[in-house]
Amino acid sequence: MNMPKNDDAHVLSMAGISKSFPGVQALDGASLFVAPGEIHGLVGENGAGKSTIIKVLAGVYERDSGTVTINSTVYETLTPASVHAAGVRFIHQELHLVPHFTVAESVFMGQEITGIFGIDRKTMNDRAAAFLSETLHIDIAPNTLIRDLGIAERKLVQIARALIDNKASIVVFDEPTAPLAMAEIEQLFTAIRHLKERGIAIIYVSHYLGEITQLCDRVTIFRNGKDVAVESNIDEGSSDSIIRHMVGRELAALYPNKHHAVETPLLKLTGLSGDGQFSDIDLTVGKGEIVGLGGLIGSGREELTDTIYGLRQPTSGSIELDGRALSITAPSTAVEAGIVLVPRDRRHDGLVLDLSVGDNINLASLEEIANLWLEDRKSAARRSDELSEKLDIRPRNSSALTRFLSGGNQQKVVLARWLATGSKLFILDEPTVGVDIGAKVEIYQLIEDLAAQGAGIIVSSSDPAELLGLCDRVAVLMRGKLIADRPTGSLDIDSLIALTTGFETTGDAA
Amino acid sequence: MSLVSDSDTFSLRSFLVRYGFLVIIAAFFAFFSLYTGSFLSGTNLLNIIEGSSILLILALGMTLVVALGGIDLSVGIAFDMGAAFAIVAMKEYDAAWYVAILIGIGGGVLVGLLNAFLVVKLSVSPFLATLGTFFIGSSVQRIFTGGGGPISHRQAPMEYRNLAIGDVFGIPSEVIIAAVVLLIYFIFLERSIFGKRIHAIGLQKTAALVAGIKVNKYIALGFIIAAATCAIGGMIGSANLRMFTPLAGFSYLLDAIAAVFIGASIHPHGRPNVPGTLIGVLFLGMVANGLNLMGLDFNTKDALSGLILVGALAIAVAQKRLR
Amino acid sequence: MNSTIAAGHSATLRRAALVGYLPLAIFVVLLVYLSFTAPNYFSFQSLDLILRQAIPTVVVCLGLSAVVMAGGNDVVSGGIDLSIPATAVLSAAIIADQVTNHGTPIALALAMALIAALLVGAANAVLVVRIGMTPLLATLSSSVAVVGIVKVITSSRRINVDHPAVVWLRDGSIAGVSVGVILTTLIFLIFFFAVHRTRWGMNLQAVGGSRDAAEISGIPTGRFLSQSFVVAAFAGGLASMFVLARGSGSTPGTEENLLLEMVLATFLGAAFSPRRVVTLWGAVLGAVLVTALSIGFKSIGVNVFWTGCIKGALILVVVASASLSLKASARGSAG
Amino acid sequence: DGHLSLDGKKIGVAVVGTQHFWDREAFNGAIDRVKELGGEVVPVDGGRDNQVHADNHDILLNSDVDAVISILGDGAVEPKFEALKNAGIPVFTVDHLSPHGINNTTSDNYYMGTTIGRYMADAIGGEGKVAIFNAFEGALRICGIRAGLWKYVMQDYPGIEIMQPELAEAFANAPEDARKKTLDLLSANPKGTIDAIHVGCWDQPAIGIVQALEEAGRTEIKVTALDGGPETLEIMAEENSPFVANVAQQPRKIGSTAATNVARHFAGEKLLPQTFVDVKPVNGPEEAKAVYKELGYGDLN
Ligand SMILES: Nc1ncnc2c1ncn2[C@@H]1O[C@H](COP(=O)(O)OP(=O)(O)OP(=O)(O)O)[C@@H](O)[C@H]1O
Ligand SMILES: Nc1ncnc2c1ncn2[C@@H]1O[C@H](COP(=O)(O)OP(=O)(O)OP(=O)(O)O)[C@@H](O)[C@H]1O
Ligand SMILES: [Mg+2]
Ligand SMILES: [Mg+2]
Repeated sequence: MNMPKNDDAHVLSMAGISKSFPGVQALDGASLFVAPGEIHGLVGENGAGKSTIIKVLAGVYERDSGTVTINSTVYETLTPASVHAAGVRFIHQELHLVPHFTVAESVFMGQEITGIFGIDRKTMNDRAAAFLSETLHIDIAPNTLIRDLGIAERKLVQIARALIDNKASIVVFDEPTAPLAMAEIEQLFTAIRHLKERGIAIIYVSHYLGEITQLCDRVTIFRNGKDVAVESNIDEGSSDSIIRHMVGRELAALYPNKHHAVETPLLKLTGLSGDGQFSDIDLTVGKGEIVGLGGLIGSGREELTDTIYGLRQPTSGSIELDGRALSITAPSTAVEAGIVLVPRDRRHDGLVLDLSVGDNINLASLEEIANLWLEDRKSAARRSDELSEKLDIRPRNSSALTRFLSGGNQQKVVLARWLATGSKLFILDEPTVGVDIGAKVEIYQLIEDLAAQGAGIIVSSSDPAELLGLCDRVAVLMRGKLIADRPTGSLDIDSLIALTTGFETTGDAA
Repeated sequence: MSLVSDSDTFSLRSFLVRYGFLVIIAAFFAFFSLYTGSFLSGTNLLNIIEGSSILLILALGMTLVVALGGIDLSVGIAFDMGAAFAIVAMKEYDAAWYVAILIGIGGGVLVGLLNAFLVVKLSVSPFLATLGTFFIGSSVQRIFTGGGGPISHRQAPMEYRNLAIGDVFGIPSEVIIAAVVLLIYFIFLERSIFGKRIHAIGLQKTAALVAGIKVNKYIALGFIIAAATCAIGGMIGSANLRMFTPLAGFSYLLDAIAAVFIGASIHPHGRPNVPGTLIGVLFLGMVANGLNLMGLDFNTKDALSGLILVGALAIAVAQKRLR
Repeated sequence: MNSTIAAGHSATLRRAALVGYLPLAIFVVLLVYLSFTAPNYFSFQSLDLILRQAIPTVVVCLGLSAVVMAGGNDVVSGGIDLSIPATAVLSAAIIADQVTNHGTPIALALAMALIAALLVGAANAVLVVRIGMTPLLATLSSSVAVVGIVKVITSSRRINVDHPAVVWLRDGSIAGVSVGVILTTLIFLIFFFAVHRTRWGMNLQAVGGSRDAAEISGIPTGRFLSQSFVVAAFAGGLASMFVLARGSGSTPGTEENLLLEMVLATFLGAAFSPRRVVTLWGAVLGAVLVTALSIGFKSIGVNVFWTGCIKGALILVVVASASLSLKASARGSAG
Repeated sequence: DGHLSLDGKKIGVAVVGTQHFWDREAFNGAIDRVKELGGEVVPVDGGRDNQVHADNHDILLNSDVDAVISILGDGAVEPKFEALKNAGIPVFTVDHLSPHGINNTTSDNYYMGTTIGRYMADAIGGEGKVAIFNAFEGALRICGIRAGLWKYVMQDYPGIEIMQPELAEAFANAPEDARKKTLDLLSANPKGTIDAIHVGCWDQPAIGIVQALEEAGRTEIKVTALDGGPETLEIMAEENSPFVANVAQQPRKIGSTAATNVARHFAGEKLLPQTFVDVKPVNGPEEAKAVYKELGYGDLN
């Protein structure tokens, strides 16, 4: 579609790529051209084909047709090894690291340094530490075990591994910021800009348009397996036109109307503390109220929501729901009490990927589709079909394996599971990570509808815009303490970021 | 077990891909029938089915544990405990046969409880937990029998002996018991909502937990039910010979694992499943019987049966991959 | 980014570390107890005896460790090779049969035995990597087949071997240390260097630690997995010499006990290692400690019927404390 | 024997395994007798693994025992015996003749093999087809003697045909394993084509064989075996039992005799290379009852 004039101007040309899976045309003559030293954004709705074209490039999927040229060399077939040799590196969304390896061992994985006595750990340690501090501007002891690192640090180790041999000419980032908090994202961006300065081309896949406009030089937009537009001269104002190309229509307002009149309190946390990760949290959520939970990674946010849901045990304090004190020892007790969780890592914690969409939707309400403990397949299908209709889950096929759904649709499956259980309190942990803008609107509307029906909602998120746009109140955690609990009306993006990063310290914690 | 339906046009390859393992079974069946005169006789076929009953019962218990994502190396111990408790109850305490059966099941439950405690409470991996149980269980039997001698009870009540040697309308009671256990397991694991939860746990434990499933309860119950099932197998064995033979159950372990994995190999998604386990058990029983009838030297026979096991499994798995 | 770990975590971590020392502590306490009660337990001969008796287990453990490192720690879905002891017995049977019944020179017999072992390894590699069988199933069934083949070779009989080389391996000593112990130490060092000090070894561990991570680092995971099975079978082949020397010939059925000891020692070793993963030295330590305890219990006349019980309980305590400590430290650290 | 004593002596007792009645009885017999004579016992058990059994002798060597009683075992123990001998520790064997031992206490295996051969031949009238479970003939010397002499006797009966191939029983779960194999054997050989089944070296498999015969309604087939443990004597004593002949050993007495021999040795007596302990041929149910009582197993009404 967007045929370039001169292929030599590109480090990477993928032209007219098609790829189909049984029943799905994932790519339909899509093209992607990347110039040296540019940061090239790749955006599109869930299922638009972004991951597929990346996997074609990575040699994971074999393309049905199309040409691929890397550094002026035409590649008839791509294998992971040949792509690696060509200088293409991938920073996958998943943190593919060996938990019991050290940082240095991980950075040099596959390209270890050897001396006469075999593996030269000292040199590896020194060089890993130097690389991390000089190129990525972070100090991590090189003999720390990966499993003792935080997620952001692991991400940087992942990047260091891709770049340590200094042979990378193209680096592909697939939604790298999803697990990161604000300050960490800034740090990552700095690192990426340093790479650009060294002449490395970057492909950056993300659903966060704010990041795209902030970081990228050019953006290719995918829709339905085709590249529908390439935008250059990206600035703050490019969002609108990107969104228009992505969804192929004008989008309604991102966030639904909010501000709910709260009459009765639903959830009440008093002095809740958990094994060193957070302490003395007092928080209430009213019926029909949406409460945001902000804070950096490691602020105790994740541990707090996990504790309310029974995945962890509190060391002191109490949890009351509807005026009744609860002792929640496991998710099952939480669910019985009417508390449900949409976890952040949906592929690992949210869904059984090798069960069908229908099974995943019905998994928490099997009694409803049972006839004397036996599964009533008709009513199971009816129930899951209804819900996937309601949430517009695609493909509309309840017997499809959940593994083959795109991220946004997988998230809707998790939501669908809890929607019809009549739960009182919904804890949504990063509900729109990896979800495209169209689906985001739908998910926000669903959340709004739930609140309107009287459910209490906690939205734990690292996206300040989401917290402000969606919630009635925002509670902010820092180093395990609740440092603020304010109505969103009294906050704007800057002040919220200042709060979460600790630049504003206030005394108004409850 | 939902087989994805392909095109309607017949092709040999797709036929083999889908039914490859059944083709192997048919081929062996035909071979044994032609090669040995007595294989195809009614009594011999009944022999195979009857001879496979105990293994089937143990393999079903194993199927449950494997479906939950674990493995149980102590099925033999539960088998032994079932036999020991029932025989001792009758011989030493004059328990009625039905009380003895309950006590035997209780013996199995003890083994399951220990496994459940180790796996759920102490977070030991099922492989190592049940290996530990195996060591302890073997040792306990030797202590109790002063070294491992059998406890014979020739005067066992006829009702108890009928667990093994009775029949209903000519169908051996072993076969009937195994069929009932099979049916219960099929409904439980493949048709009930418990089975749904069990498979979810086996596939992705944390996701099942977050979905509000009482994962620990199911895992614990899985080990207990599996062990109780194995104890039934042990009682049939002891009814047959009217004695408890210590450490007898161990000899079923490898076959039980093999049967479960053969069954998983022929499942579209590679899951352990009840019909697959049945096919695996019958395959193993048929091969053992056929080789015995062929009149081979016993060393050759053992080598052949090992090679057949490897070959058949390889084909079963390869066929699934071609799908 | 630097330190988001709140102060309270360290208490949990410290507790985790303490629980983590429990496995080793239990063994140390038992050994100290034994050295006070068992006659001559704390002596050079005794140490030599322990090492000598541990040899076959140690060598097969080296092989199993390599497979677990390449395939991952999960016994059911990850790497395991249950056919190593059977392979060792196969190789021992070949050597015994060739030397005693056919007068083959021992070097040639050993070569034949090693080739046979490598063939078993290659078969396992094909079954697992090409065909896609789970290692547990593949090696379980191949070990059944290998044991069957041993029966054909030996007609299920014991074959005595009194070749001087075998006797030397059994009884010889250099500077007071048994030849077998010295050779095994050498084999261990070679394995250790290959697995822990070479690029090949690091990549092997990477494959087992995270198949995906290895793949995207350009490591050919299938090849490493295959190689691990061949290496394991080779270890089995090497172990055959010691099996043969120890038994002064090949005895049918030796594989069963060796299998249990191998699995026990290797996974016990993981409980000793600070990273809680299978390592070569951990496996060797496991094998030696288990043998030391067995010998200790036997020499103080512990009721023989109880030893299985004690062994079982010990494994469970050790493994449970290791996994509880790992769980606690996972909870204690950030992320 | 009142003058014999093992006071202050530490005696190692090694047994290859204890699952089998015979092994266990011999082991316990030796231990009890050593204690009775005032000695201290270091018992070790090979868990039915010949290799572990052999290795256990190293441990005994290392624990300063004064003498070793070693029960069963294969060629792997010979170098261990030699090492013990070289260290000045006398070795007394049970059912295992060794050049390095002082004395071997055993049943007369030659007599057992010929006796059971004659009894079986008589039971089927001197002609017919006979199947034999014979897994251990090549593996254990005593089994070689027993099965070899049984076959030697068979040569006198041209009308008796030994069916080929020979069957192999398993050691573990022997009765159940033999039951299945017998059922398969009966499938392959219809009524009238098989007259007896013999177990070459012991009698645990016979329990399963008898069961299979009863299940298949083929009790016209005669069963014979060796050892005469209480379970099998009990089966033989039953009415119309197909299990017709056996030769009972006295394993407990064998074990205690070995221990007594140790004391004799320390008392300066000269021992013959082998001490034979009586066996009790058992022919038919009445003799089974009598021997059961005589060996102190109880009363079979
Ligand atoms: N292996 C596969 N088998 C079947 N269908 C697949 C497979 N991989 C992708 N698809 C389908 O191909 C289409 C394109 O998916 P792709 O993952 O490329 O989208 P995406 O743009 O990355 O979406 P997201 O934003 O959710 O990550 C989707 O409909 C998806 O369900
Ligand atoms: N090995 C695979 N086999 C089949 N389908 C796959 C496979 N891997 C991924 N898919 C499908 O491809 C699509 C994209 O997968 P991928 O793992 O790239 O997720 P993603 O695009 O990063 O998702 P998210 O939007 O949640 O970030 C999904 O529909 C997924 O189900
Ligand atoms: Mg994607
Ligand atoms: Mg993605």
